[in-house]
Amino acid sequence: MGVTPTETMTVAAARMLRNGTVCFVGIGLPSAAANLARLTHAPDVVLIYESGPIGAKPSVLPLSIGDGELAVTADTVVSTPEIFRYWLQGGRIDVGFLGAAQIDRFANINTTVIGDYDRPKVRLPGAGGAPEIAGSAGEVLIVLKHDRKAFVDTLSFITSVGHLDGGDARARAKLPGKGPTAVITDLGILTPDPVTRELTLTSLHPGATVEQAMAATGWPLRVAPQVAVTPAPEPHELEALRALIRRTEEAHGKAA
Amino acid sequence: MGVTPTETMTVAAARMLRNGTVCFVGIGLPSAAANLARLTHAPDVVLIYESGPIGAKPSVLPLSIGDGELAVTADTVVSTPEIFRYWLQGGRIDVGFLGAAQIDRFANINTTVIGDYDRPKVRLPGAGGAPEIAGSAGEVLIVLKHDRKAFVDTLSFITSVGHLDGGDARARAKLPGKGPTAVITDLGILTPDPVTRELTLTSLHPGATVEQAMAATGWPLRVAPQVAVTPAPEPHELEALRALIRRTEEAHGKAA
Amino acid sequence: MAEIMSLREAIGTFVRDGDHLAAEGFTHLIPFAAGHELIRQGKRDLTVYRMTPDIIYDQLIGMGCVRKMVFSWGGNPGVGSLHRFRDSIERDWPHRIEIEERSHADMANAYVAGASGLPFAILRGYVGSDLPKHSDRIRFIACPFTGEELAAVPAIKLDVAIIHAQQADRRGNVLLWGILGVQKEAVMAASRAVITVEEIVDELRPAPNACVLPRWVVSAVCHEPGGAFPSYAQGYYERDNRFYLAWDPIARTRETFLAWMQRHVLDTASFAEFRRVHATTAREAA
Amino acid sequence: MAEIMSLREAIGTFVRDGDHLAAEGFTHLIPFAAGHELIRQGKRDLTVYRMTPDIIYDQLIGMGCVRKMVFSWGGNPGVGSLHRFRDSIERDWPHRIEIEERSHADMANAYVAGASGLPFAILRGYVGSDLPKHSDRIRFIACPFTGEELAAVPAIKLDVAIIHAQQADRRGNVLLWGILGVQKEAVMAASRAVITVEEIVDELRPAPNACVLPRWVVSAVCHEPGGAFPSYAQGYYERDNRFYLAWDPIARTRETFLAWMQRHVLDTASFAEFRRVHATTAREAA
Repeated sequence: MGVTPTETMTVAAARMLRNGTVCFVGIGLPSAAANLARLTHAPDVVLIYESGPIGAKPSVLPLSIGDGELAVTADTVVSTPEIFRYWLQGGRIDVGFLGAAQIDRFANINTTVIGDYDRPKVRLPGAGGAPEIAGSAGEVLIVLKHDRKAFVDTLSFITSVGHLDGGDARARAKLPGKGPTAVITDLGILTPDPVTRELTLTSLHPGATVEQAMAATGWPLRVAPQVAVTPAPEPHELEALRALIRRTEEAHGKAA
Repeated sequence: MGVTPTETMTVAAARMLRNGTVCFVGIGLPSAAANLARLTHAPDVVLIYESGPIGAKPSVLPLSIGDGELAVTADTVVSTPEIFRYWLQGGRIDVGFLGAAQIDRFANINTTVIGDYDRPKVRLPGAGGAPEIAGSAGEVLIVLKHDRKAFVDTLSFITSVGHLDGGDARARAKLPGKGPTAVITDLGILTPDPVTRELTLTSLHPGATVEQAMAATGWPLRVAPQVAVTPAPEPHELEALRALIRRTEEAHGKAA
Repeated sequence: MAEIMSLREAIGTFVRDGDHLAAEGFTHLIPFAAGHELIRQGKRDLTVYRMTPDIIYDQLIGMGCVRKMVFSWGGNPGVGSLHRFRDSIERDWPHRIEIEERSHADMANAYVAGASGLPFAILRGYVGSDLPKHSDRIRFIACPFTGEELAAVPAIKLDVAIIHAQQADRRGNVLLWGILGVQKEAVMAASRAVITVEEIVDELRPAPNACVLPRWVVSAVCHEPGGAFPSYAQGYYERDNRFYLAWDPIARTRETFLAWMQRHVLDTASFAEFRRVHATTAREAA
Repeated sequence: MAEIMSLREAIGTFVRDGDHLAAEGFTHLIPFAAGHELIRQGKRDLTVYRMTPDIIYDQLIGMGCVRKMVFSWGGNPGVGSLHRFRDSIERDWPHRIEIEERSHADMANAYVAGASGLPFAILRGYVGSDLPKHSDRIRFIACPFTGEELAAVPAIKLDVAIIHAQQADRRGNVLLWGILGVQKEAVMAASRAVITVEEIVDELRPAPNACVLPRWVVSAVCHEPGGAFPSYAQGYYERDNRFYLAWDPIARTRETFLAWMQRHVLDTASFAEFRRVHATTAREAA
């Protein structure tokens, strides 16, 4: 069975988490990647969900941010205000792991509306925990599929802050965290330029091309002089991921 | 066995609590009175201690504000910040039941210093929960022994607010609660005048005289035109109080 | 002081048209039974609060109960959009609800401020976000000690909070555990509280430091076993993920939505009856 | 990340002269063993925080460890004054400590603000009290929405928090229950946390929503059974009220105090040894 781009993306994202990292996990792709990390190279990664579980160790992926599986496998469950106050704002989170509907070249995130705010073309779910995760987590990883609908030149709405308009804008805004340090897609990995903070293609997944990545990006994508090739998923990583997805589908039904 | 003034005071204070009242209880005399109320006419009085117990039902009086007996008999135990935030400041307390080292004619309380703040003659324990109990509880009851050291013309220090300088001063200061509605001593009961808010002797315990009360008060004590006589402790009240004290002494040793 | 009564009576007594209302729940313990009863009783002009409005809020919006919604994330968790919410915002059906949009951290802090009797909350948030541009209720103030600028948001103060919990005792004391979300804060921020429970027991046996809501902060306790369906109640039943998936096509069109609501909610007298009808229609659909 | 080590090593490693330190406890779980170790190691110039400083703080003050104390109620609970505290304030012995005096509500909120990474807290408090006249750290600010004046106080930010808990597991995760006071907030407001525990177990079995401090917010876990003596540890032992009563005459004079400290703390190498010596001297005194 061939490796799908989504699998490569998930494995690449999982690898970004070091063992022992305290990670504030968004639902969906981030949750899949964070749990894969926990089940492979980072058994002591600490997963915190905004619904309250601290140190969740789900054996199947949650379909929602507050699944019972998160509560019963956690070290403890605190209230949602405590999560945002003592743990996130309190500076205890190493990595915020987010998805996004859209991002721009400075990794600012839109999850609010497409089109005019008061009369939107598409009404998205909204901010959730992301604005403060993006501000206060030590650093932020973003995982989303690479296409022109998602990678846009100008966001209709900035829900959650990335690097603002680049350079030292974050530091000037006195944001506590470092902001996005990588965007992992199904084509490759983008990292902010150390000076301009513009997202730069620094790694391509096996089989993907620079042209594909540029075509899937709604602005002229910067490409690093030396683009690495993401090491292909190892058999044990794939096995762990597929077993996780299989368990999840058995528990929730196909659409999870 | 004769009734002691302290017993009469405790019984009189206990009677002030209606069944079902939610009472924020200070340690010492207030705690004795509040628990006597619970063990006699007010079985559903709710006792809250600043250490965290909500609905404590101790069978012996606590020696400290955080005795284990309070925790194991409570409906639940919350953190101390929650007590002050959600329960007291949140407006859930009907009656704050306080002791005092000193009070003045407007029932302002001193528990901080006697003499100069920076070079005190006597350093008292300090504010504890009282300033905000005095401000935010629906009303305040104060229980303390009646003597000239305690009932002083001018306080060295106002720790916790009573009726300030009287009249509508509390309302003008926008304090949420009604403030002290009674001061129960071992001689009688003082209540604030409805207009001036100056403490007025409105009830004398059996055997006590107006002259005694005036002599024990450090300002010219106002006396109501008709001073009631506090109904003497009923046998069942005395029995409950003495049993409570006996159980407490057995548990803690004499000095409790 | 809590009275144990039917859900119909509780909603009739304690929820009024125009109320500021939160039916809170963070995936866990979502008060679906109470939400249906609001719809059955035709409550109107509600200002509804919720961090994570989901299907039950979609139903309230689609049935015209809502004037305004204050929220931070509106979706069908793990599935997609709230179609009735979008239809209201995007195409004014059945009317355009007003929205006040916040972040989770903001709402969580605003509930805490409401529970704490404070008029506002402070948080380090919103920097770089466009959300403050669309609200005059997100302001910035300076720390009086350090000068640091912080976001200030008004407290959430509710007329009525509605939650679902696992247990109450016969006097109306309530116990919940597992994922607690902001339910305690919502109850403490409200003048009235209606709580549906899985079970009424002779005696609660809370663990030390458990989340107990004493009966004197509760207005009504209603015995509604399964009342959080299709969400879950830890220790009682699991989330029915199929329901969330099945809701998507139902809510997509006005016609399928209205037909479903008529058959399942308006034509049923109780949540128990809804569950029976739903069991039948779900079998037919399968 | 928590390491399990001896109390001597933990205090040596994680407490520095001049630190801002809280050894918190609200009657329950007061970290006496750790307090003695601070004295044995001769820590100096500490700014100590505690809502309810009691005997162990009296000992720290009398032994000259304290530069400044931030507190809201200082006494020997159920007994009377802290004589060493009063001797310092009233008669400059062994030196005059600086004090910053607050109310419980203030300190509780200030700990919460510290735990929450905020520079200050707001509360409705202090109106009519003289306390704000003696502090430039109690200020008043206006609500940006209602104009209401509220007290603002700086957050408590600690270099090190010291608490006692019932249990830790072998990886250093900590569990406590019963009266929690502000212990969790103190740990979360601190850069470092030293936690003594009654017991180290293979596996914690916390109730849902129990107070657990994960090992990655803890610096050191020290196995000190009885380490809260003479206070209590729910589920392990009761408060020794006789000790609190007996302390009063000991602390009344400088001579009896110094002799007691020499014999019981400076001349003992550990809390276990202190307990043995104390058992003997208490028997002699009786």
